[in-house]
Amino acid sequence: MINKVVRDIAQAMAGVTSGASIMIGGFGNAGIPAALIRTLSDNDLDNLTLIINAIRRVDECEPVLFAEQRVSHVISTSFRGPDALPSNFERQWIEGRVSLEIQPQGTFAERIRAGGAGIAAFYTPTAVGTPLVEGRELREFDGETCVLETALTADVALLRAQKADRFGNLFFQGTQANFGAAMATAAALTIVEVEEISDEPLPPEQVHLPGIYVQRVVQVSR
Amino acid sequence: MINKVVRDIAQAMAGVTSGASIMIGGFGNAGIPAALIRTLSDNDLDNLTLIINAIRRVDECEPVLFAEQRVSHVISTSFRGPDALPSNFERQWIEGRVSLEIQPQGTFAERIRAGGAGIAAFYTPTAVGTPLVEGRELREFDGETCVLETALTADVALLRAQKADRFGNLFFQGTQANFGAAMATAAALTIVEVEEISDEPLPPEQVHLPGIYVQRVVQVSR
Amino acid sequence: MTAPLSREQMAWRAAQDLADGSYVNLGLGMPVLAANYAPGEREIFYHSENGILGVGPIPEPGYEDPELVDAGSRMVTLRQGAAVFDSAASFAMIRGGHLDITILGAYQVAANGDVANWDPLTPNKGPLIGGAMDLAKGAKAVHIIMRHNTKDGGARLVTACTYPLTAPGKVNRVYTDLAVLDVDAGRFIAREIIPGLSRDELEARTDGPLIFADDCCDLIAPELSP
Amino acid sequence: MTAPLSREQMAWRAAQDLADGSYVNLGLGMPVLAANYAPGEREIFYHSENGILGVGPIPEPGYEDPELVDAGSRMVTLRQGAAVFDSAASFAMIRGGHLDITILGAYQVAANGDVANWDPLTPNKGPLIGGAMDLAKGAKAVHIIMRHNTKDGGARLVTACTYPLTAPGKVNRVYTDLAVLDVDAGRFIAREIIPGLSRDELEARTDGPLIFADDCCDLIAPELSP
Repeated sequence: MINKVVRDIAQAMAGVTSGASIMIGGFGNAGIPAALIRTLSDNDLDNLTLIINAIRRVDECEPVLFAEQRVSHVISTSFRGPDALPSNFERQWIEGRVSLEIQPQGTFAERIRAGGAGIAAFYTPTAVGTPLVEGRELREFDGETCVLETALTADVALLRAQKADRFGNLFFQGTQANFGAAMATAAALTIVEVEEISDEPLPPEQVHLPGIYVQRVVQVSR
Repeated sequence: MINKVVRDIAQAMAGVTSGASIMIGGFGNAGIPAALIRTLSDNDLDNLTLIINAIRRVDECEPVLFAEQRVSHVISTSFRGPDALPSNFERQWIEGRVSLEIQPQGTFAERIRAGGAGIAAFYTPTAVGTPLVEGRELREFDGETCVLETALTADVALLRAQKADRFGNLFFQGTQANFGAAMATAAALTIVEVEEISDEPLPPEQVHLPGIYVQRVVQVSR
Repeated sequence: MTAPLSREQMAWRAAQDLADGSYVNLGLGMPVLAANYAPGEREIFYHSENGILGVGPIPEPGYEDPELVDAGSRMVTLRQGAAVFDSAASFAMIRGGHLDITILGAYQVAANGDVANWDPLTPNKGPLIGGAMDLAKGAKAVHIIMRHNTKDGGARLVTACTYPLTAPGKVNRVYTDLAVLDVDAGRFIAREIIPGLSRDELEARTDGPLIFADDCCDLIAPELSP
Repeated sequence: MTAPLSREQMAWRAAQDLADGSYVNLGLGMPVLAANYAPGEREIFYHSENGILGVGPIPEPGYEDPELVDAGSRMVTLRQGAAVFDSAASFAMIRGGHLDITILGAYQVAANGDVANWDPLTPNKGPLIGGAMDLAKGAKAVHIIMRHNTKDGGARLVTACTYPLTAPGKVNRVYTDLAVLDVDAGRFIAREIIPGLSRDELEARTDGPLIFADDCCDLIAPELSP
């Protein structure tokens, strides 16, 4: 019998170790796995690589994560916080304590999708002609210059969904799917915090992400 | 006001001309736009390129299409019919009257998806080590040899869905989505035959393919 | 001279060019205001790159859903006929050339259509790329809303961008507080100018080839409250 | 000697190796029969490459839906917890390495794990690739069901495939009408043989390095009606 529902967050995060590459879903407040993010500090992890669309969300959820220098590398698309003063993350970046790879959002999403879909690399026209592709491999297709981008995978994906069943099937509310849906496909261990565990299997029309992509589900009330 | 619903099949197929490249959805009987396929002969089109997963479905829907040599090129994944005797299509292929490009189903689907997604080309490990990649461009990523595949687009996509609204939003029943969903994104003109036109806009949870990918919808009863 | 257009008036003017039935992505800041000013009889599907096609109005108090937000992280609603999807699908839609127009803010637009809008070159502040490069590259038309000049009077319509590019050669039209200009064949073509602003002055405030359309007319926007 | 296994018995044997909780794609022909024989207490999600994860049983008469079919174009149902998606998503799942096992039919399997199953090399008949290359390449484990020999007694377990390959070096296990064999390190390793068939005879009917597992035992399947 399949049961991907785990008892608590500690069980959900078991086996996530220092040095792990961790994808984190979320856009704005939608789909941010805030409870799971907070556990990264509790568990005394360090040397982490975080792959997340807006890195400042991590600072907002768990500022101590950067304050304690638990993160060594970041892949992201949005960097600046709205505040005049730099965030914890920005300070560490300025001081050279964390390295940063910054990408267009669509390229970021597509690299993750490729990672989950067994596509090793792809050519995209986005960012060609900008400083982001300096020194990168370019190639023309049908008169359009494109840049080669490789797939992005990770050890762990953390996401948030509204509802799950014991098969790991996920139902996303509103715009919760965002980056998390692709991240779940690209990580070896996908951990999902949900508002609600459905006792009944989700009906097919409610399955936005099939359980094959999910290893653990934990209920977390906000 | 947006209204993508057209009166009849003639209006739906207006502007599809000889020499067109035409993607056709369907897998088994699910999602086969049989009424639209039949129109290809009625409209006296020729020199067509057909892009379809199982070419023999066309032979089953409209054998006259090959009998009258209206098709000059086929891109497909499944070729043989179940019968001992060759189909109309097979006879033309044997006689060298129609050219054939045959691909693994996943590569076929991914090339179409790339065509709709603005990805010019991608590297896939599928078919490496088989005769299909002879003479093709190979490249190693992380120790895995991959073959370069380019995006596939078309002038026209023909598909079938259960339900549509005036915005062109589609609801697929069962496994109707199959190749048609990606084809709709990869064609300049997407024409959909549907069982039912919904007077009300489809609710978001029923929109399997957003209307942005659909130009014309026509109701066809089987 | 009429006062330069306000933020709302620039957004209003940009909104008048959104056709009935079009699919439109509005960037953060002034662009997103345009949704308030499109003529009401037009059906427009606003795309939000975090996964909405058919963004509706801001919800009434008490009806907000924190899990339904737009690309500016504002809680929104869905219009009738809307669809929701994940980010990979959303950027496939953008990059695949399916959106009719994106309206973006910018630091600079060059006469060859280059646009720069992501790196403010502020010391100790990192870049904010987001989805702008995908939008500028992927949309069928790129419209820009920005003030005609910097705070210290420098040009933003330039011969060549000095800020890092978002996309080369993609801008079709610019809405500023002084004028509406098309970008074509290496020139800015003024289509509308605020009443009382001389062509000489517009030229002085523009750094790059500028010509005036034969039918160049007054740029007049209604009074709008912020 | 016990009679060679029937089609159903080969499928039954293959089904016994499908673990509880596994995600499995069954190819056309004998493989798809395996779904009938997996031990009932195991929860197995059968994937169909046209867009189902969680194929259920064939529907009762009167409950067929012609728009819900499996990769063999048979009308099917959905099991509880099933999901439905389009072909691009389905092959992303396959190619991305998410399926635990695919069971395929084949013309030939080589001792190095190569498999050939798509081109019968029949004159005047075209190829039928379908999804086999994606499945053979993408699944975590590739199991093959096929008769041990051709109709005229030729070997199908071979040193090197003479038919065009479906995928190189991917086969983990082969179920034939005579034996169950693992494919490892360039050899066939017999794990089970039908009672009464001598090792010499199995070797004679196999063209390729063949060894016998220390615990090689009898291959016994229940009587099954076609």
